[in-house]
Amino acid sequence: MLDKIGIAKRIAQEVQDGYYVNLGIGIPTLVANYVRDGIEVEFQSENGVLGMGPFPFEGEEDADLINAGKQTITTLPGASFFDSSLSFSMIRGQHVDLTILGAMEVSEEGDIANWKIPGKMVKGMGGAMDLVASAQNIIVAMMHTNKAGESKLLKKCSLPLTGVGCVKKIVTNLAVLEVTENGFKLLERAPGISVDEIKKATEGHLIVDGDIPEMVL
Amino acid sequence: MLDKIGIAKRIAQEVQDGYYVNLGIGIPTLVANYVRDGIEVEFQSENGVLGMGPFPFEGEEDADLINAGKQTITTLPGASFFDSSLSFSMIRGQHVDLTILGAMEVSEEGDIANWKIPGKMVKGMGGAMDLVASAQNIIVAMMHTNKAGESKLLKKCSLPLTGVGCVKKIVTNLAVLEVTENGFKLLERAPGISVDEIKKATEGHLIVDGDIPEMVL
Amino acid sequence: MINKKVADVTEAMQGVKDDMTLMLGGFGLCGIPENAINNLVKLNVKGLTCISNNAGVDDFGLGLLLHKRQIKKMVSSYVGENDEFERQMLSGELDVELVPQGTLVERCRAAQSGFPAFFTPAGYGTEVAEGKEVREFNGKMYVLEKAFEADFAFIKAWKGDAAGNLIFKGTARNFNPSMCGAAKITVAEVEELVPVGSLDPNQIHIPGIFVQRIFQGKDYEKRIEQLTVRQRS
Amino acid sequence: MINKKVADVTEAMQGVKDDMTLMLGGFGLCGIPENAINNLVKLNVKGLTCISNNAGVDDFGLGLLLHKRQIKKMVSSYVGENDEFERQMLSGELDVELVPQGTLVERCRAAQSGFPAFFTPAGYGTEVAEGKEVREFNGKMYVLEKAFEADFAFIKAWKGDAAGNLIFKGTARNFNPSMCGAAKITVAEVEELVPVGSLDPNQIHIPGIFVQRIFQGKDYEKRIEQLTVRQRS
Repeated sequence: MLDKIGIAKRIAQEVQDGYYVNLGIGIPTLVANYVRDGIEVEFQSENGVLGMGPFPFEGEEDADLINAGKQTITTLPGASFFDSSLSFSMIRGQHVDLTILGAMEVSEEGDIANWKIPGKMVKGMGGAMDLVASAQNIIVAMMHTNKAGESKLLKKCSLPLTGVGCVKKIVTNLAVLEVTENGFKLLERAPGISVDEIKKATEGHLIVDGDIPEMVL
Repeated sequence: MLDKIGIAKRIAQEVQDGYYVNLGIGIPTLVANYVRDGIEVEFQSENGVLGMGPFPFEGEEDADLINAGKQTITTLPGASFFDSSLSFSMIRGQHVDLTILGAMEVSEEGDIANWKIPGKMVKGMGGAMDLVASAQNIIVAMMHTNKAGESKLLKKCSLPLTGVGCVKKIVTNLAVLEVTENGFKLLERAPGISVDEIKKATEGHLIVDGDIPEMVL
Repeated sequence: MINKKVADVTEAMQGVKDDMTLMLGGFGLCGIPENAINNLVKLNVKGLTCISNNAGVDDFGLGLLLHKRQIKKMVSSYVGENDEFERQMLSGELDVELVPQGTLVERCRAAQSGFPAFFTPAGYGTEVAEGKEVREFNGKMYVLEKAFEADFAFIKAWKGDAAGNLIFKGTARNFNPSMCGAAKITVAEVEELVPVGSLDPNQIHIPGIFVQRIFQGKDYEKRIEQLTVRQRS
Repeated sequence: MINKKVADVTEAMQGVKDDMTLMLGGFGLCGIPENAINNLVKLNVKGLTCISNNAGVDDFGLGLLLHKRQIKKMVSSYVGENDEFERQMLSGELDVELVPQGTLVERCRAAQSGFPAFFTPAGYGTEVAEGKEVREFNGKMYVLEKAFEADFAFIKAWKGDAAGNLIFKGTARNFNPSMCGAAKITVAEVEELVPVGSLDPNQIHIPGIFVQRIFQGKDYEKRIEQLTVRQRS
């Protein structure tokens, strides 16, 4: 079973040379740390920066320089700042190549819910609705089940949607799955996890086609 | 009867303190020269400059610094450059206070035609359609009649329109007129011009209400 | 040069009244108009509708107005990190319109730019699209969204001049530029009011035509919401 | 940093073919991509649809392509000052779509920004609105206009770096920024290609994400269309 860092490491393998990448809050933010050497990638944050670098050294933080998670950041050579309007031009105009974000639920049709639990919790959608409605390449990073042990990979989402039919790939603590026309196609198992364990943890239709390799981190 | 400079001088009287003004090609461009001292006015040109100054001294022209008439210009302190998109945000968003432009025809309902004579001449509308559809304060600068002596102030425009119901005021070589719900209301006569002469030169409905003063330049 | 300079925040806030709709720049606590917000608290205007990406935190930014119950309605994209905001919303004390972030900024820009409405893909198939026109273009579904209408826009910039020209800094730019000119009156506060003519005309982010009042702000706290650092190795 | 630098105009133009739709920046002769245009003449590609505010003058800019009959259709706002353009249009040799200038740039920006369509007041009640949806918002009439689709955008900037970041100069900015990223491939030529990291991130007009190829342009003529001067008194 993967921990959060394991999920981030596995997703980092999906990042290709020349990609502009938008990372959501939480596990997705960790992905930046594990992108392989030798490829050129730029990170975009929807609050208005392209070319984000690592967090600043203590004492070098700048209140005017944060990411969408409100964390202090730095920039790399070639970076640029811009307003929210142009930032969403990048996103909506499909100039960002890969979006990685968290989710509360994903359906077998690629619907995603991650902003509201009616009557209980409302975070708001932030930029997520624009991202999922626009991106051609969306990877969800999440735990396979919630704290109550219930599957987060469902036939239908029970929570208010963030977007419909948009998720392409999911990396959880148990597996890597592709969203296909026929449901969740199992691509890889997490180390030490069996196909049966994944089946049990998946409420939506799971497609298991031949031998499922264990992921290599 | 006014010449082009006279028309420009009379229109300059309409320019108020604190106005942002867009000047069309031709007579309107001349208006900048006659704005009275002591008021603050900024000239916008839709190709992307606010705070235009006079033409440059010979040898100081810059190919990267022109107005919408493609003339070399200078800028004044407080000027700014911007792209065409933001330029039309100023225009369409009604941030420009006054638009002055030329016309081939104006109708008594405030329609204007100034970009095309079918089969004969096409200049294109440039920014004029955006300007007339957006501006709340439009003054037309033109000769009262065309070269054939025919009125340019009509019941209906015969040429393809640039905008409908948008012209508020017209300054010609013969008169100052306001476009009202009931037609062209005569406000002022050019020096030495009689009301009868204006009537003869005006095909559209002319409202003559009481004594019409001669304009003071 | 048309002079937009006013003496201070008090003069800048002239005309702000109960039940008005306000736009406020900033993302989280970054680039928020601190002087204007603190003055709204002082003025104690009530029944406000605030269009702002976030509502500050419990004890800073718009959170201060929430605590004093000055806000009737928030139009925002994100509630997280503000317990009082979430509490008032869930309890129904506060009316909240949640808008996708890209739609939020574009509804500001539409108001700034004279566009009444535009089609965007964000929110299609979700609660956000309920009651709105949807339409297909080139095989993809879009939602018709409308321009905002607001009485005042409160903007924070880094540098500005008396002509109203503005330059923003880093990610403190965010929503501020698109809110300029998107309300009847735009009030800009700046960290540094510089002499007219000292800003490079080529490097101005927002020309003064979009700004009605500008003043030199004071006592900026510029609080950091999530201080995140790495260790020197 | 993702490298967008190509060796020269020849490499930058790879993939340009007959019958393509091209966007070209510039207003009059100001800020036009001279290197790209001259190379289009040399390549002798035919049947082009060109989206550009103007079509140059008879012997410079896009006028060169008009003379060689390389252009099938122009999408522009203004024809004046180009006799050959007007002649070909009136004779029917050239297909011309005249678009209001503000609509022209917004149709570019819509393509850049992922908006399929927007409502604008320009052209309501005129030929321009014929066959298009019109609608009333708040008592005013608007026309529904659609985003452009183009294969290449050719852009001219003042300074740029290998990351594709661009800074424009003066009124040579005009249509260039809104065309970046509005076509499948955006090619930027710059007067000065500077080292990555030497441009202030706060002063970049167009971030490199909107640019696929960038090269150092050569031999800029930067012709002035209407030299207008005043006398020293």
